[in-house]
Amino acid sequence: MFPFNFEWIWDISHLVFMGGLWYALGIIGTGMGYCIIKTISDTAQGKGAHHDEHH
Amino acid sequence: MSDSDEKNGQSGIITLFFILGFIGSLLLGWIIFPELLYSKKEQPVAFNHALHNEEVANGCESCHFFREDGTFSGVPKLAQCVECHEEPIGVSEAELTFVTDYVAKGREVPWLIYSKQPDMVFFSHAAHVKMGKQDCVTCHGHIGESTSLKPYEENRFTGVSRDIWGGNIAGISMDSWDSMKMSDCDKCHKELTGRQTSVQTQRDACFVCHK
Amino acid sequence: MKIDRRSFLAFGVGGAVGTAITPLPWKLMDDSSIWSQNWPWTPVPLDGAINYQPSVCTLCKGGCGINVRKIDDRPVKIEGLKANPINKGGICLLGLSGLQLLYGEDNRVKSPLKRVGKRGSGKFKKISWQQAITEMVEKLGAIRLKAQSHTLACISETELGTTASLIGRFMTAFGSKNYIRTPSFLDSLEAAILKTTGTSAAQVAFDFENSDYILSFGSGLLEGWGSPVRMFMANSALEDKKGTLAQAEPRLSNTAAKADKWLPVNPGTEADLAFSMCAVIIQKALYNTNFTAAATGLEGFKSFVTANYAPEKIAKSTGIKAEVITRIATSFAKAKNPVAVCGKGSGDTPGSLKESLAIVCLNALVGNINKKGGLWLTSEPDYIKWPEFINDDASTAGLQKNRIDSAQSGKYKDTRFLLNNFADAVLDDYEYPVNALMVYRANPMYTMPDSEKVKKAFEKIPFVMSFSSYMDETALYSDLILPDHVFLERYEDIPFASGYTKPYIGLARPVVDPLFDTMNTGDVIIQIAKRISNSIAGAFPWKDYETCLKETLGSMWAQLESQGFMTDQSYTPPSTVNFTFPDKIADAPAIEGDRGKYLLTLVPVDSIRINCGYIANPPFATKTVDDTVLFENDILVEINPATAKSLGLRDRKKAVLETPKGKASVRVFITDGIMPGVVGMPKGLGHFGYDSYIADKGVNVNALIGSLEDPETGLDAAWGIRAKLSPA
Amino acid sequence: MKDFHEKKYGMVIDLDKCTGCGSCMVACMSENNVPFKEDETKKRLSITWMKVYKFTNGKSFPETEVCYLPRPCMHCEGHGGHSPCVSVCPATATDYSTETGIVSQIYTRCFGCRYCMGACPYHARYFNWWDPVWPKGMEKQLSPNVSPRMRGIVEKCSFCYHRLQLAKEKAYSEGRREVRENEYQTSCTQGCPAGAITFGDLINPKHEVYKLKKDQNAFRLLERLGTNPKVYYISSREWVRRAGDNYLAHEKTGKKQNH
Amino acid sequence: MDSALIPVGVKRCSFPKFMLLLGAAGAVLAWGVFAMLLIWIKGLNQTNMNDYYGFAIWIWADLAVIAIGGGAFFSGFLKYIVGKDELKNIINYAVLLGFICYSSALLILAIDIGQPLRGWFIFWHANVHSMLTEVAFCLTCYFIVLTIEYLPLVLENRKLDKIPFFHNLTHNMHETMAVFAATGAFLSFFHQGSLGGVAGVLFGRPFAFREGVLIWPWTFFLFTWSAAAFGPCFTILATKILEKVTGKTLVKFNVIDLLARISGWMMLTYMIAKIADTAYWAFVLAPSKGFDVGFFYTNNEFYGWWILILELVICGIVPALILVTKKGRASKTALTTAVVLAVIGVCLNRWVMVLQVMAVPVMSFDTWATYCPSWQEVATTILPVAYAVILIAISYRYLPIFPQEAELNPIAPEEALADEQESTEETADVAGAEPAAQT
Repeated sequence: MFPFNFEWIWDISHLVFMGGLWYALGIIGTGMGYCIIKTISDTAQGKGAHHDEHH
Repeated sequence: MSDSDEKNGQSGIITLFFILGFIGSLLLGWIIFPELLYSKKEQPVAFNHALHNEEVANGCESCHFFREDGTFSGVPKLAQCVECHEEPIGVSEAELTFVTDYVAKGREVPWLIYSKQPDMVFFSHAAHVKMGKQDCVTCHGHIGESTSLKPYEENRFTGVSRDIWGGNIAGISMDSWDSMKMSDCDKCHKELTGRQTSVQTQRDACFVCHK
Repeated sequence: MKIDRRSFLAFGVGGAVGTAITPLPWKLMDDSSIWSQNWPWTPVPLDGAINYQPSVCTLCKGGCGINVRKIDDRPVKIEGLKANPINKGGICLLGLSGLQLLYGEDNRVKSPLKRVGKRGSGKFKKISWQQAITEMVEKLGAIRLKAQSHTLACISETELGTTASLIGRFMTAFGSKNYIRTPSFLDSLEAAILKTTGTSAAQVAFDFENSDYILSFGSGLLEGWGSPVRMFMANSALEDKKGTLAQAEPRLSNTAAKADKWLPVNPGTEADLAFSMCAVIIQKALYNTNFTAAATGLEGFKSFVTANYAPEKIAKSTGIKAEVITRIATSFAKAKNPVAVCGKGSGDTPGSLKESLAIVCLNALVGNINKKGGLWLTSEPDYIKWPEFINDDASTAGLQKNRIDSAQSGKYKDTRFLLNNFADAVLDDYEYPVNALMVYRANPMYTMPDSEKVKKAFEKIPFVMSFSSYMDETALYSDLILPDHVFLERYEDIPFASGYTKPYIGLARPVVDPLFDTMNTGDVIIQIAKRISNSIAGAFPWKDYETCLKETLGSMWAQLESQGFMTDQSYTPPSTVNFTFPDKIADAPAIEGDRGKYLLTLVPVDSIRINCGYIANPPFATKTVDDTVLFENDILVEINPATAKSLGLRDRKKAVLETPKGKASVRVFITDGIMPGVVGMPKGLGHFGYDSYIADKGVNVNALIGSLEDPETGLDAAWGIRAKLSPA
Repeated sequence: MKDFHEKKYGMVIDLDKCTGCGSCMVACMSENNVPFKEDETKKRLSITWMKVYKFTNGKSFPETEVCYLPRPCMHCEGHGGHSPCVSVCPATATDYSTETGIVSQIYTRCFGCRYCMGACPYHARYFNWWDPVWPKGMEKQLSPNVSPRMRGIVEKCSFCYHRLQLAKEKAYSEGRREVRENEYQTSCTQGCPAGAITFGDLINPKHEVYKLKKDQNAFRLLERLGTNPKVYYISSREWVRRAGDNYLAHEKTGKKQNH
Repeated sequence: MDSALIPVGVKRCSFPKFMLLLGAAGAVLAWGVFAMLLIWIKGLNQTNMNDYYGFAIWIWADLAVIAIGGGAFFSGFLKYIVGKDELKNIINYAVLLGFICYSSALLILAIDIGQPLRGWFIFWHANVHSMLTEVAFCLTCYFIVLTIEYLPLVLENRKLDKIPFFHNLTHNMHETMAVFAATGAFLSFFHQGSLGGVAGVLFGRPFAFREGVLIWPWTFFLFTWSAAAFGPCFTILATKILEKVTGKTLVKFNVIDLLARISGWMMLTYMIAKIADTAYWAFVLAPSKGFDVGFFYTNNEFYGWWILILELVICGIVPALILVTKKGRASKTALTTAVVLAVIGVCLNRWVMVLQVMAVPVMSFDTWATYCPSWQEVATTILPVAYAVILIAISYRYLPIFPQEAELNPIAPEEALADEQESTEETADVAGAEPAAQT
């Protein structure tokens, strides 16, 4: 699954397949990373801490 | 204490604990774990490779020879040792142990083999030494020049000699003999043979080294 | 400052983050997979130097050369020996499984055993060889003291070779004539040859390698008949030269399947079919005039067969159309080197004299006796030349008595062994009781027909000794077991290869040190002989078996030791034969059982994949057995779809098989490869000795069949029995 | 077109000679440390790398004829080494070698998903449903040249590849690169008492199999599927050759598809 | 006693009653876990699979749950990409079902392999040409996506939502959800397809083999399509079941109607494609390998023409036609019948593409293979059902799965009050314990 793996070949199949995979994982990772970082910063700014029960 | 002080103090403690956990786990993983993972055993008889190497005519092959059918004999059997050691040579303690415990009783010495590969591996010494003209040192290191045998370490889970994974727990090897995993074999095979007989991996085919 | 659960949480998170960047989780994950690749309970074979040692296989009468591959001192594989003239490197599956018979600890008798429980209970106690031999000496000595030497009997698979000869010599020196060899088709052929040529003790062989037309009357040429590997090779040679194989047999055996023509003949009418072919050959004057001119009695034979066996006449009873009989007989006679052969299945039942005579006559008519590609009369090897010895009074007295099995005297004076009479003789106290029995290389409790009767006979014999290496059925019923080495652990001369034309001696050699506390039976005999009485001891001047063997083989030893066999490939038999055609032939006894009550005929089915001899089928061989033969622990019997329909039986379903001898639970396998009205039952299953890999699989066909005395030879003429089959 | 194999080991089995004796099966089992159980009658749970099939011409008594057909792994080439099984293995545990044409199975790599078994139309692949257990004493028979398999993985005929490994060792130690025809023979070939099996390099004109595969009665199993197997059969009987593949009622035996 | 955790404005059954349900499902779950442990410890000999049936009920269950779990990706796709906003009222439940289906599928795979400890080889030593590799990768990735989609739902629990970090996280994740949903749809397209490819690429198996484009056989596309078409039916069916159990209407009819209509049209188009595929296979592909299509449906104990008719007509065209008609959707009975048939239909398709593939002999002298699962296989296959019941029960009780529930099932003021009071008391308790958190 990584270029340093025994089975890895620099060929079209690997590039397409693993490319697609890492692309998707990249989006998911970036998305989650963004959410978490933003949340940390939001929380640090005190957002949501004293929010109204009936928002 | 104000709210914010308390809060800061509280977060300080949390940070401290985080760091404690972090460092603790690093110590555990990098230092304690490798110690626990491997068992250590001394060889049954103290053996001096350097000394023997001086005495024999044909270098390593004097004792670690090729059989007629091309297979490799590996660690010598007692019968080979007895050719010279029928009677004790010299007065060393190891020599006495060897002769009385093994030669006299006709018991094979249960040598612990550092370079023993797991059963699924087929390694052809003929291919590497006779055809490939590789030196023993390339894979076995300078054991032939050693004056004593290091303790044999074995992975408690897998039963495989530590020398296969290599001494470095992270799997990093500096010299060609530091470790002998599939990736190590493959590295050399790729560089030296360049063969791409495996349809799936475009390397040497699986059955070259596996059985 | 307060340490609360959030601190611990932080500690945990820190630990987790830290751990992730140490080798710990990753190495453990990797190691757990490597652990699964090297599970400690999956054996790892020890490596070592590969070396080969040639020897001879003695698991059947084939006499094949084997080459045992060893890793250091450990045999790991048996292969065929290329140099051996009989099997030329080929090997059968039994030979290939041979190591299982060496290593299978739960099957081996690992030390001398003395029975402590009831017979058959399997309760034995371990004793030393010293004790075992003393026990035997005492028992046998007591018999001699009571002047009952003749009440000792011995059953063995062979009378040839040094070990068997030592036992035979011991019997004579002891004072008993009761050395009984287990039967084979050669016994009956021998009688037929004696009757037609006057030659006694001739070994009959068939020159299949050079034949271009093989006409077989139920012989399982590819089912283990003769020397099996040789037969496979002969069949391939026949295939190569586009020769013909015709097989007369009620079911489509492997032999019939490979035959160019399968003649599904009604069981028990094979001899009629053969005589009918004789009639055709005579009628069409296709016989070899050179041969018949030199022979006598053709006219009488001619009128006998034409009167009784015209194809039209026997077509109905045999189930073979007259024109088919005529066609096969014609092509047989017209072939260059035709040979007819008998000996049903794997050839371990003698069959009727009528049948043997019929095929001898067929061969005679085409003039191929002692000719290339024909039937050969060879002689037994005679290298065993031991000094005469003097019997004492006890022995002499014992040797005055007739044999317990009625052979070699009276009505059956020309028959050498009649094991089929043994059980009756024991049970009916024929002339005298049997007080002691030795069993060597035989398993009569399993291989003899009518198992129930044999068991009763065994129960009546006060002292039974077995030399078996395995805990077989006979060993289970013995009082004393003196285990022999298995074939890979001992020397043994093998002076025969069943049905083989050339003189041949093979030498089985120890390829491995005995694994257990066993002893070569030759040595046991020598040791006992030396202790029972001086006169017996005098007959055994050798220190031990090996000395005896070396002395016996003399100048041949060196070659046998280096090569594993000796042979004379240039041998040809004498070309002239004084042949007399018979002018009347006694009818063979009819198949046992009431035709009204038992609507079907049960025939045993021999298969190369199931050894039915004295050694049980090892696990590898059993693994190859189809699920149409054995399923779980049920045996399957073959029946034709028509039979199944008439009896309302369904494929693979359970049924009850009943014969005059017994009843068994079976499953049925419906196949077009068997005649209607016939039930085929696999032979070689249903052991109750041995371990769980061998025992309790199916039913022993011998428990359901009986033996029938041939009116002229006294040999067992039976092949099958009447039976009925009903849904369970 | 030049073949992309260096060697292309294959087998020709003469069904006219095969007597169905089963020696090849045992020769294989005893050579390759194949395990066995007390009950081996459930054939679909019974590991037989080499299996002798028995089938009839479907006619009723007495026109019935029987054929025995030994079936090792066919070592399919498929297209360019993508045999039915090799291409589906998710963990690269089975592979195709252009050096030998052999389809390898690495037991320690296999994790037992059994996809390859589903892919193989010949049922040449077997799963270790149980831990291999040898009856007391019998593990001494195990050969060190073949690794015993553990529970939970797939195994199959390897064309006795270990014999080539040993033959190569011998050749190398004698300074040869080439292994002679008789130096590398499978256990079943060697054991067959009828001499029905011939083994060798299918693309080497000097090898026996090269000639035999061109026999007019030679055929392969399921050629129409495009599996491109390396085991050839010879039978002089038309119905046997027809049984080697699937045909529509009107089709003539031997009709090949374009693949 | 757990009312502080129950969402505001909705009514839930009493806690003991809830525990009774959990207990019953838990017992079944325990049975499944026992069987699972047996299989892990003793090996796959605990099953009735054999060398002819290497793929059996588990692989079918895997394919089936993923097909019916397809409702998650397709409704996500419809809501976030196509913009069918009404579906927000059912998407939570679809995600929950998807999460359950996919986690079950992964668990079954972990049970199904002979060497679970080496299961990770499928990633590490991946053979990119194998459909199973594609399945494993996409399945795992999409499971991560589903977890991400399910997470905010969990965090919306009344209690958890009070923690600022979680509250913010939920908010932020909702905002980025379209990205995740899109990625999920992309991944789903491939893994649904590759599951179809699993059988379709088997060129040694003429019953399964289909030609196609590039490395993908037609079954690849048919599987994706059928999962998109039939998956929502399962979402509807599961909703109907939950409504039946709770005795409440949880989703407005227009939402169901929309989903059913889309599903119906997907099914109809799918059926056309499937029939075309079947016809091409039956008349061209299989005969080219020497097989008369009748061979696949005759001469054996189980697989007859009925299975083809059942799959294509009764459980394919019939539900599709019901769902595309307004009348059909409007009738409660017809709608329910249609979704039930559809779910059976897609499961049957997966059955055929796994079990019948294994059953059909290929060598002319081979025989049909039959197989009946062992109790261990059945137990481990039922395990996910028990697990689903538990997870749905817990999620429904404590999470705001159905946004329209409160509106559709208004609770009487006093009840609401009582509920409110109870929860306030609980809150006070908590506050008492942790004053710092309240200030």
